Amino acid sequence: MSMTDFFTLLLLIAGAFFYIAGTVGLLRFPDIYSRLHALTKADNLGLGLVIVGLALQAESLTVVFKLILIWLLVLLASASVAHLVARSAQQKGIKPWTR
Amino acid sequence: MTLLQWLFDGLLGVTLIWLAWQTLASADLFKAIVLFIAFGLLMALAWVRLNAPDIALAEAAIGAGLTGALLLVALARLNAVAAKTDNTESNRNAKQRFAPEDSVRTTAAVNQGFSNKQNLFRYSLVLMLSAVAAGLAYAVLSLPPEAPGLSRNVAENLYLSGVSNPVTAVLLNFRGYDTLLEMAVLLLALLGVWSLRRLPEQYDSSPGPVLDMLSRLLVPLLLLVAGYLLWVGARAPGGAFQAGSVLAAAGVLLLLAGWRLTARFLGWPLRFALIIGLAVFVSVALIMMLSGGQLLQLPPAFAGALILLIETAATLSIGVTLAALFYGSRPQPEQISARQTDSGGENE
Amino acid sequence: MNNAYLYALTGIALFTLGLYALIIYSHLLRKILALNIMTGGVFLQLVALSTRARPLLDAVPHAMVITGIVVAVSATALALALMLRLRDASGSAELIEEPTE
Amino acid sequence: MEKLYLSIALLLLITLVAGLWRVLRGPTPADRMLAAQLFSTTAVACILLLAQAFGQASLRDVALVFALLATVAAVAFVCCAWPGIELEKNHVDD
Repeated sequence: MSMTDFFTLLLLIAGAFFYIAGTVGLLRFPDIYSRLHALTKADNLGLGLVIVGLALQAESLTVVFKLILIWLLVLLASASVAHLVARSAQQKGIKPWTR
Repeated sequence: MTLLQWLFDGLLGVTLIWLAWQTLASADLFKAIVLFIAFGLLMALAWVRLNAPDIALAEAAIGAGLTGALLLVALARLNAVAAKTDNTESNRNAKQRFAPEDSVRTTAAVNQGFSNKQNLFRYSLVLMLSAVAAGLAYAVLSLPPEAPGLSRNVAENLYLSGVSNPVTAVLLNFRGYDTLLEMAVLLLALLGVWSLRRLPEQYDSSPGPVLDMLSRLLVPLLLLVAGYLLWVGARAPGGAFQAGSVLAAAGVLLLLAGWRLTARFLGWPLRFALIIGLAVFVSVALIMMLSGGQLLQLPPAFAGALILLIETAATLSIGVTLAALFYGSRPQPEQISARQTDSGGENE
Repeated sequence: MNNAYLYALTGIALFTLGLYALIIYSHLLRKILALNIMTGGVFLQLVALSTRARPLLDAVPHAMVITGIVVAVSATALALALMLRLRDASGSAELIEEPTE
Repeated sequence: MEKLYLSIALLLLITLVAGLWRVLRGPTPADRMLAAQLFSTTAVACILLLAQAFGQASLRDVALVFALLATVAAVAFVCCAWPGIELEKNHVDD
């Protein structure tokens, strides 16, 4: 196994870990606002790590650019959707969870 | 390797069936629609696993995006009408017919009254459908393991088609009839929707700065990707349908963000965009027939260029038609329609 | 590639489930969802069985399914519009059986 | 390496299926929609891994379309579907 393969392995496993963390957050967090963290933080970090891991294996620079473009698009999409959902949830009168 | 593939496919298949069951059995319609969106997403994964990237592209654009948006808006309209007509004529009529309960409880009452008959019906239905499923499964499993299908014919004649992606070759050259009639079906569906009475508009009038920004950022990208898919369709997965659905997604996003077409574009420009795909397709077919060939027969020398021409027009028409279908009723000058025609035009 | 049979059987299950729901439920939105799931099952079946054509990819079923997906979405849009119109006209989006007695 | 890609893809599919529980459970419509939005992020990673595992470059276009269209249903939800839906009283999970 070459050095690049090893780094890919590490990055993919780290990415999968963040995906699992995001899903656990989605399942375990108490209200909509805290569940948004799972969408905006954990999963996008997971996707970013997976994409860096795959970019190491990419055959050309174009593929690297395409992968990065995909990541940026997902970041944009989930950040905006998280904001929109949180905003309308607040307008709808859902109170944030307090202990 | 193979074990992993089996696990992946098995999990995907079981989840698809389970999701379908949950979608159909859930009491809450909104939940059913969200589950259906997830179902579309997993279908796209299944197409990826079945080595059908062309279909995966179409499903990703339509199944996971457009159908979900369509269903959500329809549900919102249904609920809005329910809230509005609570004390009006139509509901009173309904109440008279099913007095004294409302329609939902009436169903329950009917169900109770006929419970024995109903149960018998249900059981016999389950029995019959199990027989159908078992018969189908038997038929599938007893098929010969290898079937050449038409793949050899397609591969042998691919060089005549002007493109190197076999799916595009089939869609626009070998079986052009299907695509031609399919464009006509799209237009017919739109005519059907337009001939119904206008529905009240159901969009939030204040989309807010983030949605506005999002539409400004995403729509140019969507147009770019639509153009890319159209161009790449000649030799790799992509083509008019995929590009058209991405274009339609751009239109839907603009509609949702509150963009409307000015009256200037509502007359001929909108109709032109709707009809151009079919018109170009039919005129190319007729010209080929008049110049000595058969209907829809493309000469190999110009086939590539003609396919690109037809596909460009078809992309525009499919995109605008799907966006108009999403909008629902026929756009009126004083209020409505997509900024589709002018934004879609940039794609060419 | 026996996985093709797995997807084909999934397609049959989806078709049957959709057909069952189409007959049983009275709400039209559910019927539309059921029809969409049925079409999904049919498409899955068609493509899964076409992957038996080794080593070449059989492009004809793929093209048919792409056409079918676009037709299905336009039919869904028309059906939803008709459902809303029916709701306006009759006050209910359900098909209610009149008691026969 | 294919084994690695496939096993990570399988793992992601498992997290996706686990996330379905949130769609079923709710309790607010926003929770369900959010979970569906999360699925598309997972599906993008899954498709990219499969693209690498089977060496099919065209699958990256599928991931690109997924990433672009992930927003449409969610935006439709925020703009129109959300106002029409009755909010359940109990929106906090214990």
